[in-house]
Amino acid sequence: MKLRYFAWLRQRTGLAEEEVEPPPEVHCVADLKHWLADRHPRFGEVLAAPGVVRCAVDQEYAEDDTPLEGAREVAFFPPVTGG
Amino acid sequence: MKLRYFAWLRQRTGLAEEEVEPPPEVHCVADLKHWLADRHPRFGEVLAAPGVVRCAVDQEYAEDDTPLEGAREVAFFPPVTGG
Amino acid sequence: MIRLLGEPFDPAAEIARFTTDRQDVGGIATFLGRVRDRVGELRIRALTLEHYPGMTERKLAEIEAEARRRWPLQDCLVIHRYGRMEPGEPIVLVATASAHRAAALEACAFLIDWLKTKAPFWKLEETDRGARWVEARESDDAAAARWEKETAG
Amino acid sequence: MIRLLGEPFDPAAEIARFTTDRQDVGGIATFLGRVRDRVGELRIRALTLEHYPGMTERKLAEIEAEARRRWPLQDCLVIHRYGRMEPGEPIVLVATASAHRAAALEACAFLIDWLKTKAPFWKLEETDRGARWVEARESDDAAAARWEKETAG
Repeated sequence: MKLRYFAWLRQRTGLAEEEVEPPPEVHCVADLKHWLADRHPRFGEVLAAPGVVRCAVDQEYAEDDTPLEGAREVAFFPPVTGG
Repeated sequence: MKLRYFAWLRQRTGLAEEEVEPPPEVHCVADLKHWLADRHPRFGEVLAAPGVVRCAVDQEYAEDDTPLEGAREVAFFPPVTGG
Repeated sequence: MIRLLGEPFDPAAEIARFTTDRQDVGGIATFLGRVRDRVGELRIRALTLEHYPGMTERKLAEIEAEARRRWPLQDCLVIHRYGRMEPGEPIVLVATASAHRAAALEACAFLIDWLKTKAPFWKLEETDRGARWVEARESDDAAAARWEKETAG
Repeated sequence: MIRLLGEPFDPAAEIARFTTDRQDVGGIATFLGRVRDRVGELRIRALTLEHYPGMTERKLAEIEAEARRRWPLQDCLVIHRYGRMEPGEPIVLVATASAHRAAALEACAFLIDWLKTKAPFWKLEETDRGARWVEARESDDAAAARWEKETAG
């Protein structure tokens, strides 16, 4: 699974993307966040704050309960500020 | 007093403007319309239809009860369709 | 700024000039009204806009002043044609600039809605079946009325 | 039509090209977002827009399709920059064309509201006091939510 990080979340992980193989107990976005908190402690710090970390699974916006089965690409980023 | 007619009301009177001296009993816009109905019968025909003839007194939109005292210019026209 | 023109104008050139030099503008909204070549099944050959010289300039200035009173506009432009125009020709251009987009967008919609219902212009269409004066539309009154409730405030 | 650009573009030239040849267009609305030189008291030296390649194009296309589904648009253009820009430079241009003005104006406002809240862009401001990521504004969510109720319908 490819993970991508954008904006200041990229600065928290220190990388724009990485390939990972999460353990079998990672079923949904919330599980993945929990697993990533150990991997990237500075990313983990902000995961608990509501509305700060948004997620997309295979380039569609996702929620904590979005399943990850078959997902190839998961991205984490702050709320968007384009336009 | 100068009278001005616009759009198809101009075609009804057959003139774009005229100078008139209404009799002393013409106090307001409604009085003037009544007096003009005799002067321009084809204009008079449409005066009764509600919302068809609009009026401006000295270049401000006016209603039937708008007084004409001191008015120098009165205009009649259909509802506006610009923009 | 208000311009009432008897000759064609180039809307893209006007937009290009509008607030070009300013760096404090965050949003620019524009609306351009053009002569259409048909209305329903009817082909339009030309459109002639008659107006009320004197009162027109006054009303356009009032409408611009009202927009500037309601929204924090950094600049505002209204160009309105009169006379005879052919399909594709510009009739009216409204442009508004503000630090934030909501003010620019709302003021632009307000200006065109009020121009349609408060400025003394009348449209004569030349069609395949002769000339006819365009009738006022209720939808235009409704659009203008959206902004009416705020006038008293 | 959607264009995602890493280089500057000329909004006036884009507007000049937009639907120029069509005679059935009655109204064209545009919105241009530009980099401002200050936010409150803070001077802005530059703005860098990061985006999510792949997802951005997808979301922009979805947003355009939604606008065309909701309003009878004759044409629709969205140009969005990414990368580094200086004050005065265009960030985003939206243009909509329709036979009638209400459709063009509403679709234009809708497009910019949804772009602001649904397209994966992030703004980094370089200020006199260092660089900072722009935070999402509640007013943008509220503006986008205006159009949300119609999605189900």
